[in-house]
Amino acid sequence: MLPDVTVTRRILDGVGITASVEEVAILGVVCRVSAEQARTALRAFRDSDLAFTFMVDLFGVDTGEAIDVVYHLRSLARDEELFVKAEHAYDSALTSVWKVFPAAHFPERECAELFGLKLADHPNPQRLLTTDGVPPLLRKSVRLRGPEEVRNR
Amino acid sequence: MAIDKLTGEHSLLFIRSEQLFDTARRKSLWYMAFGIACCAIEGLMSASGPRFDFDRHGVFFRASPRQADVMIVAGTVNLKMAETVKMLYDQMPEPKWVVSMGACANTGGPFREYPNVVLGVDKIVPVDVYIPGCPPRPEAVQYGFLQLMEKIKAQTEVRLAARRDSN
Amino acid sequence: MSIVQVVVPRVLAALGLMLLNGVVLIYMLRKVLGHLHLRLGPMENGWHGIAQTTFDVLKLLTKEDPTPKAVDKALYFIAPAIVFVPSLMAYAALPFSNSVRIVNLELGLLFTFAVLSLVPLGILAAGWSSNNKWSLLGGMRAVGSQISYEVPMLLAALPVVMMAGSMNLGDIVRAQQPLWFIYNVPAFILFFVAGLIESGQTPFDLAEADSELVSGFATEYASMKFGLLFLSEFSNTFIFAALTVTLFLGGWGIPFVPEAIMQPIAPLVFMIKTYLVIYLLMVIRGTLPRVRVDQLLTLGWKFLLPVSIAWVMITGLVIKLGQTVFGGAQ
Amino acid sequence: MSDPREIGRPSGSLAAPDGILPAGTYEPEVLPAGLTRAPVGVNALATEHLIVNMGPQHPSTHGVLRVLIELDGEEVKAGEASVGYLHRGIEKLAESRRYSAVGTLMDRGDYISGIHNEMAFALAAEKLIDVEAPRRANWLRSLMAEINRIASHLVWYGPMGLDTGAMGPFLYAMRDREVLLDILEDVTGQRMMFNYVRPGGVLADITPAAEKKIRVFLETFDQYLDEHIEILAGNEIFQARMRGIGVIDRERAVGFALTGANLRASGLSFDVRKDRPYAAYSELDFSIPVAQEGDCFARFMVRMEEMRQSVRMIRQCIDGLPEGEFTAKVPKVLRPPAGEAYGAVESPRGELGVHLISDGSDTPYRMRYRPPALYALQVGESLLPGVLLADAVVILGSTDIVLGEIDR
Repeated sequence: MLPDVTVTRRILDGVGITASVEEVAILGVVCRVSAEQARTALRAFRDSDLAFTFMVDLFGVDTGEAIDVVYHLRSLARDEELFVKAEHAYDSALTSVWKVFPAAHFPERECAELFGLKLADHPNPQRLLTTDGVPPLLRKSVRLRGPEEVRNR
Repeated sequence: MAIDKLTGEHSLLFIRSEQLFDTARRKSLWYMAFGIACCAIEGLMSASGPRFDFDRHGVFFRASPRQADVMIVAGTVNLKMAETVKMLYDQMPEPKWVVSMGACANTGGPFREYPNVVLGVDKIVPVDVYIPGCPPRPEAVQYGFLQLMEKIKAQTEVRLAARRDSN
Repeated sequence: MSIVQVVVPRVLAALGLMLLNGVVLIYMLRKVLGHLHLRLGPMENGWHGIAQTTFDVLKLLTKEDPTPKAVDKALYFIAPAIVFVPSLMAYAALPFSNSVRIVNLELGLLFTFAVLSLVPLGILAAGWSSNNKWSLLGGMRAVGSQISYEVPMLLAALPVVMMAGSMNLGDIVRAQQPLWFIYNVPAFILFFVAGLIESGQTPFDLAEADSELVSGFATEYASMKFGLLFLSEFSNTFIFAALTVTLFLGGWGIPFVPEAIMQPIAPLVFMIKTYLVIYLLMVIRGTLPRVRVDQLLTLGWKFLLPVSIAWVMITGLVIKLGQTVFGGAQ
Repeated sequence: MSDPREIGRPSGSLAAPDGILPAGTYEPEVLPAGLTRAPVGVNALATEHLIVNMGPQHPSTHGVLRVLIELDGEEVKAGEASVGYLHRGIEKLAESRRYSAVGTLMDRGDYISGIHNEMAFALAAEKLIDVEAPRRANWLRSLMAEINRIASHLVWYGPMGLDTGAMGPFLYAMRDREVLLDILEDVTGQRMMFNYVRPGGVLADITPAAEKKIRVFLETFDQYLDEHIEILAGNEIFQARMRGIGVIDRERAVGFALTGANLRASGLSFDVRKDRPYAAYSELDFSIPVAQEGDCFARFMVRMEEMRQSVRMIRQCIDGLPEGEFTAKVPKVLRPPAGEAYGAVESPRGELGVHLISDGSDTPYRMRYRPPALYALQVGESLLPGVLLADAVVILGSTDIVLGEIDR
């Protein structure tokens, strides 16, 4: 289930990325890279011996200071899972990884739209779920409708 | 003037013929096959299935809005969908009715706090029958249709009352 | 004066028959499909829902008739008529019995085919003028399948003409006494398949494929214009079934029953047979999936056309051989 | 041509071999999305492409999917899916709901298979609060999940028939589905939105009436299932419509992160129930149907075979249901310690995961709902160029998408 932490770190070292790789309780192995290096790291993971060829999911998390984009990778050959987190500043660009993982196409659009990021290098950098003018809904700063507004609809 | 009295809006001839046509209308309510969310499974699919079989009442589906009499709004309407709902309503020929099915279509339901969700479909199109439930059972939808039929039937009384008022 | 006296009642009779047929057939379709699908079909309006279609027609009559902004107005208005009138005309030559018919045409079969081939013209007009892409696709499909199947259908009917030695539908029926032409099984199958496609029945109802083209060519039509399209579709079904009965199932006749007994009940026998064929069509409609458009065309051009030509030759050969060998004075 | 009834069978040569991994990675030069519009100012000889708008109101888009399709005659040149007509913020709303109330939102995500959605959330929450559901609860979960799986597959099977133009299967499927919904209603109290699987266990025990109904169902359904397969898969026209259409090879399946029956129809046998056992699946005896073809027909047969396996599991569950509590002792208001957890179940549409992030309060900090159908839709979209319009409908139908889940 869990990939070897040292092997994972060695793969990143191989492409010249120094990143923190640690085993988090409950979740598994989490690797933190910077936003610029995310694509290189993902490509390295995919082409490595660990063969993380399957991107289970891609989503964002608003941590309060920045947007963490989480790539959830799986190696079908070795049955291992890895989480790669890339920290993006608010309103910065999310570099597309669809060439590495074609599955990232829709989730990236969704993530960029709902967290207010810009899409870079994406074949179809449009909104996916909402119409123009809707604020980035999943950011913590966007509030839900209050009880008053709902009651006096 | 005389003609107007004979065939105008308050004439008995008009009211009685409309009564006949209202009978036809309420006995042949074709709904538009237009499901949005969960309610569509109950209100459109299960309802046309063998157990509930709305076809018994002459309630039948048409794929094109041009041939439909009733629009069942079955599900949450959000900002992106709202435009389509309005367009489909406009494409239906008169007389037409709207059944708002389920909590989401009535008020926004469990998703009412989300800013992207429209607080009830009645903000977009006029609604004739509201069916509560999340999702309403097919029986509830059937009851909603019976209520709609009652509502169409009651039109004659309304017209007769208007005739009395005008006299 | 006299021509009016002759023509008007006959046209009215055909119209009445067609409307009645349409109403009954729609009710029947809903009932048959309902029971086939473990349901009941219309039940509440009238005894077992028997008034259902009447209500439907009444409602359609009083619906608003919107004209979408971008349609080609002239064609949009005339298209339902172009569809409706040929299927009304096709009733003309149908022999309900030895004497009950609208006109006795020597080339009845040819006339029916010729008139029916006008229907797709109306469908194309409807599809084109609606200015709706689904309608256009539906109209195109209708014409495409029509062109592919007109010829095989005619060719499939030719063996019957050769066996009966006439194109008069009445003569064809009389020639089937005592043996129905259905013994010419390949011709029957070819005719039936081509006819299914001609009348746009399910597995071949590509022109108004519900799941692909919304309602096909009828998408933009509302109220009674839609009603006309709907009615003529059922009328075409009836005509196809009636042709099948006339050509292959002995028309109004029952084997070995003399003409004198048949005379009063012949129209009834004809109608019962026709409705049985329609019932078969409806069962097919409720069961089978739809073919794809390329499969339809392949079937038409690569299979039905050559086979029907071959079968015309074989039938002709057999008839000729029979005449030569037995020296029949046929 | 192999016998249609053999495809997807777990026995024989079609069973998943060990070397199941794709040879290379799927790395397209251009994503097959986005419309390459026909040149404007067309000359009279060039044909103009027709861009049709399939949906959001279209009989066969399975909800409110909108697909822009560029047609050259009947041939699809490009297709672009446009989703979001049902986006209603389940992920955002979960951040304001207590842990016990998120299940109601999850139900409405993939509305056809509520039990699975709840279970994914409950598994993630249980990992966070470090509670194990009792054995009986696990068995009940598996039982309900499999009943729900059949109900869900039937909702896919019926419209699959409608997509190809056959009306009958839809209504026959609805007949069987009503029986299943009766069982689910008896146990959970609702026909669709169950809120039955809670963190720590399940809401209620199975009732004697439901047990009786399940046994009646088990007696009849095997035969009905054979009929269901026969009426579509045994039909020449249906086979001609499905075979060789929409072939997803393994590389593409992995590249697009396909899961569930879609993945297994392409020859890869990943199944969360086997590979990451949850609930009672480690104790149940079942096999994973795998097909090698990867076309629409393989997907059809794999799903039909899955139903048969589900029937097997239901039989085992109802016979071997262990005694004991049906829920663990969990506090009314859950306050998991700060942390992250990922719980996944094999929903009828594939791997349905919930990534839960807690900050120690009584509501989740962030809940991510992994929608398997979103990934399936991407594959469906990538298969559109080059097929006929009628095939496009079939391809989208065969990937079994549910828009409530795609849009959330």
